Amino acid sequence: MPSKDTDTGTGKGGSIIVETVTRLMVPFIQLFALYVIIHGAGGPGGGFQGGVIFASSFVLYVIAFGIVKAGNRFSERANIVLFSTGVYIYAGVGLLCILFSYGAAQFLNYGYIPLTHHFEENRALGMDLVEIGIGITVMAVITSIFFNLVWKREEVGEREGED
Amino acid sequence: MIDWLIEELFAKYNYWISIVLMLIGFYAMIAKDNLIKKIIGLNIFQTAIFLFYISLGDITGGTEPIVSEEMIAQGYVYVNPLPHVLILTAIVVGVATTAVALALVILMYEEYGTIEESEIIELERESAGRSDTR
Amino acid sequence: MLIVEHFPVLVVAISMFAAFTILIAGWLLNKKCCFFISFITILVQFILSIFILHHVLTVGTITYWLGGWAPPWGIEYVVDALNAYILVILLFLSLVCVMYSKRYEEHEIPNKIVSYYVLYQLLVTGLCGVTVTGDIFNMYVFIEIFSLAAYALIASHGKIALKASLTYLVMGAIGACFFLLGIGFLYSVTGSLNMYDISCILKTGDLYTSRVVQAAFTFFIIGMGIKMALFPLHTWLPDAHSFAPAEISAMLSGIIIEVSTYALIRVCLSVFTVDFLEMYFPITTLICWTAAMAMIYGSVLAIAQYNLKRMLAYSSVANMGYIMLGVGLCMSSSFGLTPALMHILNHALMKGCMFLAAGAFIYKFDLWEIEDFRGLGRKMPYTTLSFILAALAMIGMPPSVGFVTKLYLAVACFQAGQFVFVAVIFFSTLLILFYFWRVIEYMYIRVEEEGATAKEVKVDEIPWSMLIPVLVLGILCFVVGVLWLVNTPAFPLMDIMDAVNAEFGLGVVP
Amino acid sequence: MIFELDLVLLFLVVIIAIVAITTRDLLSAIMLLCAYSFLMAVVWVEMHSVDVAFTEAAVGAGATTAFLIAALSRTKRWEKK
Repeated sequence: MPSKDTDTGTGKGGSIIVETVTRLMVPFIQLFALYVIIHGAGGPGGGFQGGVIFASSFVLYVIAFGIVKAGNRFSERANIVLFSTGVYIYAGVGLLCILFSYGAAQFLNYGYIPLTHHFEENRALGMDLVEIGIGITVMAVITSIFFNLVWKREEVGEREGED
Repeated sequence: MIDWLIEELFAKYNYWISIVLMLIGFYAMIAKDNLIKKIIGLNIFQTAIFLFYISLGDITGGTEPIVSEEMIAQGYVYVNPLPHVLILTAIVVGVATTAVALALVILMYEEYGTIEESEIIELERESAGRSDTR
Repeated sequence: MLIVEHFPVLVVAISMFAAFTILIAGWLLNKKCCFFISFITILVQFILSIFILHHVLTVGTITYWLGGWAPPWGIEYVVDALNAYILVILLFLSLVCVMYSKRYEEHEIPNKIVSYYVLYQLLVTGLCGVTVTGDIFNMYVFIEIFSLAAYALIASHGKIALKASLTYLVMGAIGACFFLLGIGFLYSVTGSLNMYDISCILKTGDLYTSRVVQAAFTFFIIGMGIKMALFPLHTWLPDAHSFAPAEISAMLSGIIIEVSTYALIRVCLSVFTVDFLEMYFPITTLICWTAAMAMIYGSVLAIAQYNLKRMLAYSSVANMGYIMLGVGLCMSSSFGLTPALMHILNHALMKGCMFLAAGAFIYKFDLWEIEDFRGLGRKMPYTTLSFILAALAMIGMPPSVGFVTKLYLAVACFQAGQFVFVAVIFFSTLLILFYFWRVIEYMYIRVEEEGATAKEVKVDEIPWSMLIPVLVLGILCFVVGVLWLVNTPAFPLMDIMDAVNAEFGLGVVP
Repeated sequence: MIFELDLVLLFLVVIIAIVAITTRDLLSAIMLLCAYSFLMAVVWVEMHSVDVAFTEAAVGAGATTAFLIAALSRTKRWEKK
């Protein structure tokens, strides 16, 4: 699938310092992204920012190792499944609220999902679920856009994401 | 006169700067020939509007809108968080627009071999002229 | 809570679900199923929208608090007669266009089908969202969603369409930013984003004379004017309409600019209310004159075009003039908004039919120029027949939809005492007759010049899945015209209009 | 907020914006846009909107710059005059 004659010129692989630092940094960036996603409800941050930070770790990987090597690790199909999953979580939680309350509650009224016994706690958990969904979608969409922009392939479908 | 200056120009300086940035972005979008420059202008234009919104929510002597009950009881004044939420959404929209625009620019470069708008119009006119004569 | 009251949000949510289901199904299972998922979803949405319309007319306005948060803090969906009417129109045209798109896109872009339907579904999501929402910022977000989908869809055939799409993108982004600025100005004086709440605060706070509110109003007009191709701001429209795929042209001309018009009407009448417009009466006069200029300008430039789709695009500029004339006259005649809303439906039918027919000519014989249409009337009898029906409707033959619009508009002009606009309508009708007659002439009359080939033409029609939408729209151009005039209980079109006018306090001659 | 800091930052932002749209090297224009976004993020922290600053730093300075450079790698670096 990866084309050898990319004109990005980054396929050569950089210096050993850059590669090693990238190897070290990527897990920490991803950990930070997860922190941002989970703490979105109570502080600055949230699904969108966390997703972007997560995606930026892939961008860093591409910069350090070149598009060809990164592209081999990047699965288009898995990405598509991921960003659909995110939307399913987000919209699905909303629809579950209607279902669980037999049509009494509104769309996205998280309090009615019987996760715990407290209405407010349900609401907080529902919000976290939605943040996770958004985070997954944004991560996949930004990665996908970046790969499609940087990588010349036979057919590039332009695709944009809104969460 | 001095009072007016202080009142209208100096005290509301972030609104003025937001307008200046808006005009810079607008100029780049309208007048620049290069398509990437147009997109940079678009980003500046959007950011200027965000600056306007954030200035609306800000108050002198306020704190971040992350406060606990005790802090409010102690008399902390926090800035209006609603514009922040709106701007988060607007930033999402902005980056999506940029991505679509860049995809279009890349495809146009592959089609015409240039990213200058005037050259593209020229090439288009030539091909249209050829189709008329057939 | 009644189950019908969930429908406004379901219309949007189902559509978004479907968009991503198409993506998964298309990449992992089979490309063929994309069309069916899209078609079934839009069909379900259409049925839901009819239920909504029925509920609104019989019971009353639906208000829906998203997430259970009460307005003005939460997002509120409000569906009244105006929304429901627009929603039904837009889903009907989307249904027709998606049906048409199956064969057309398989022919034109066989390897991008999945992306195409995902974007199409996102477009429908955005359009539905704009229509049902009662929150002004939410409206902005949905406007951007459908615009983004539209930019990508216009560019889907590549080549020259890319330039058109980028021009539209730059103009559209400026328009959306102006809309956002308008929201910011309103927010700075009212502190609210809910439309009903804003209008209450503006009224009780006596803020109509505030300069900030006036500036906000101007920004809304300019911003939405760009999106809806109001006359001096229409420059993106001809390219975008003529290079887009056929059904996207039909959607653009029939629905997308109409939904932007809806957004403008909603902001003008729901947020700023009639009182504001009465206070600044020159605004409506200005709108009327701009509309009149658009009618003349669009028609004159349409005459100058050789390319059929480009001609139809300029004709769209003229038709936006008709709609805006209806909006401008809404306060000074007993019809209120009726002519404008009437023409939104009528224009969707006529332009939808014509763009789909133009796409059929391209699909079958790759014909773009009007001069190449010689003898097409015999080769493709049904497609050309429906094209002619729509063209006659556009010219204004009774009892077609175009005739009804022109009748109501002319009477409204008489009531308002603006006789000059009657003359403008008459003159633009002559121009429309001129440029459609040219097409009809080439299709049916100027066959002989081809010589011997004319005798042995065989009927060579487009596939059924493309022909049915064209025929349905062509026939509806006349059926709906009759329905407007007789107003049967089964299709209470006039009742909807009365409900809309009653809601905004229009339709009473001052 | 600190008035002087705010004013200095905002003037810096305006200058960077002007330079970013006038320079002919597109790569430096993009890097200036990145700097512009970062300064904007600082301005917003200073205006107490931490959330927006966070997003701007991640999106404006991170994702948008990455996209622009990705696009530049497939097109031309120099603007013609």
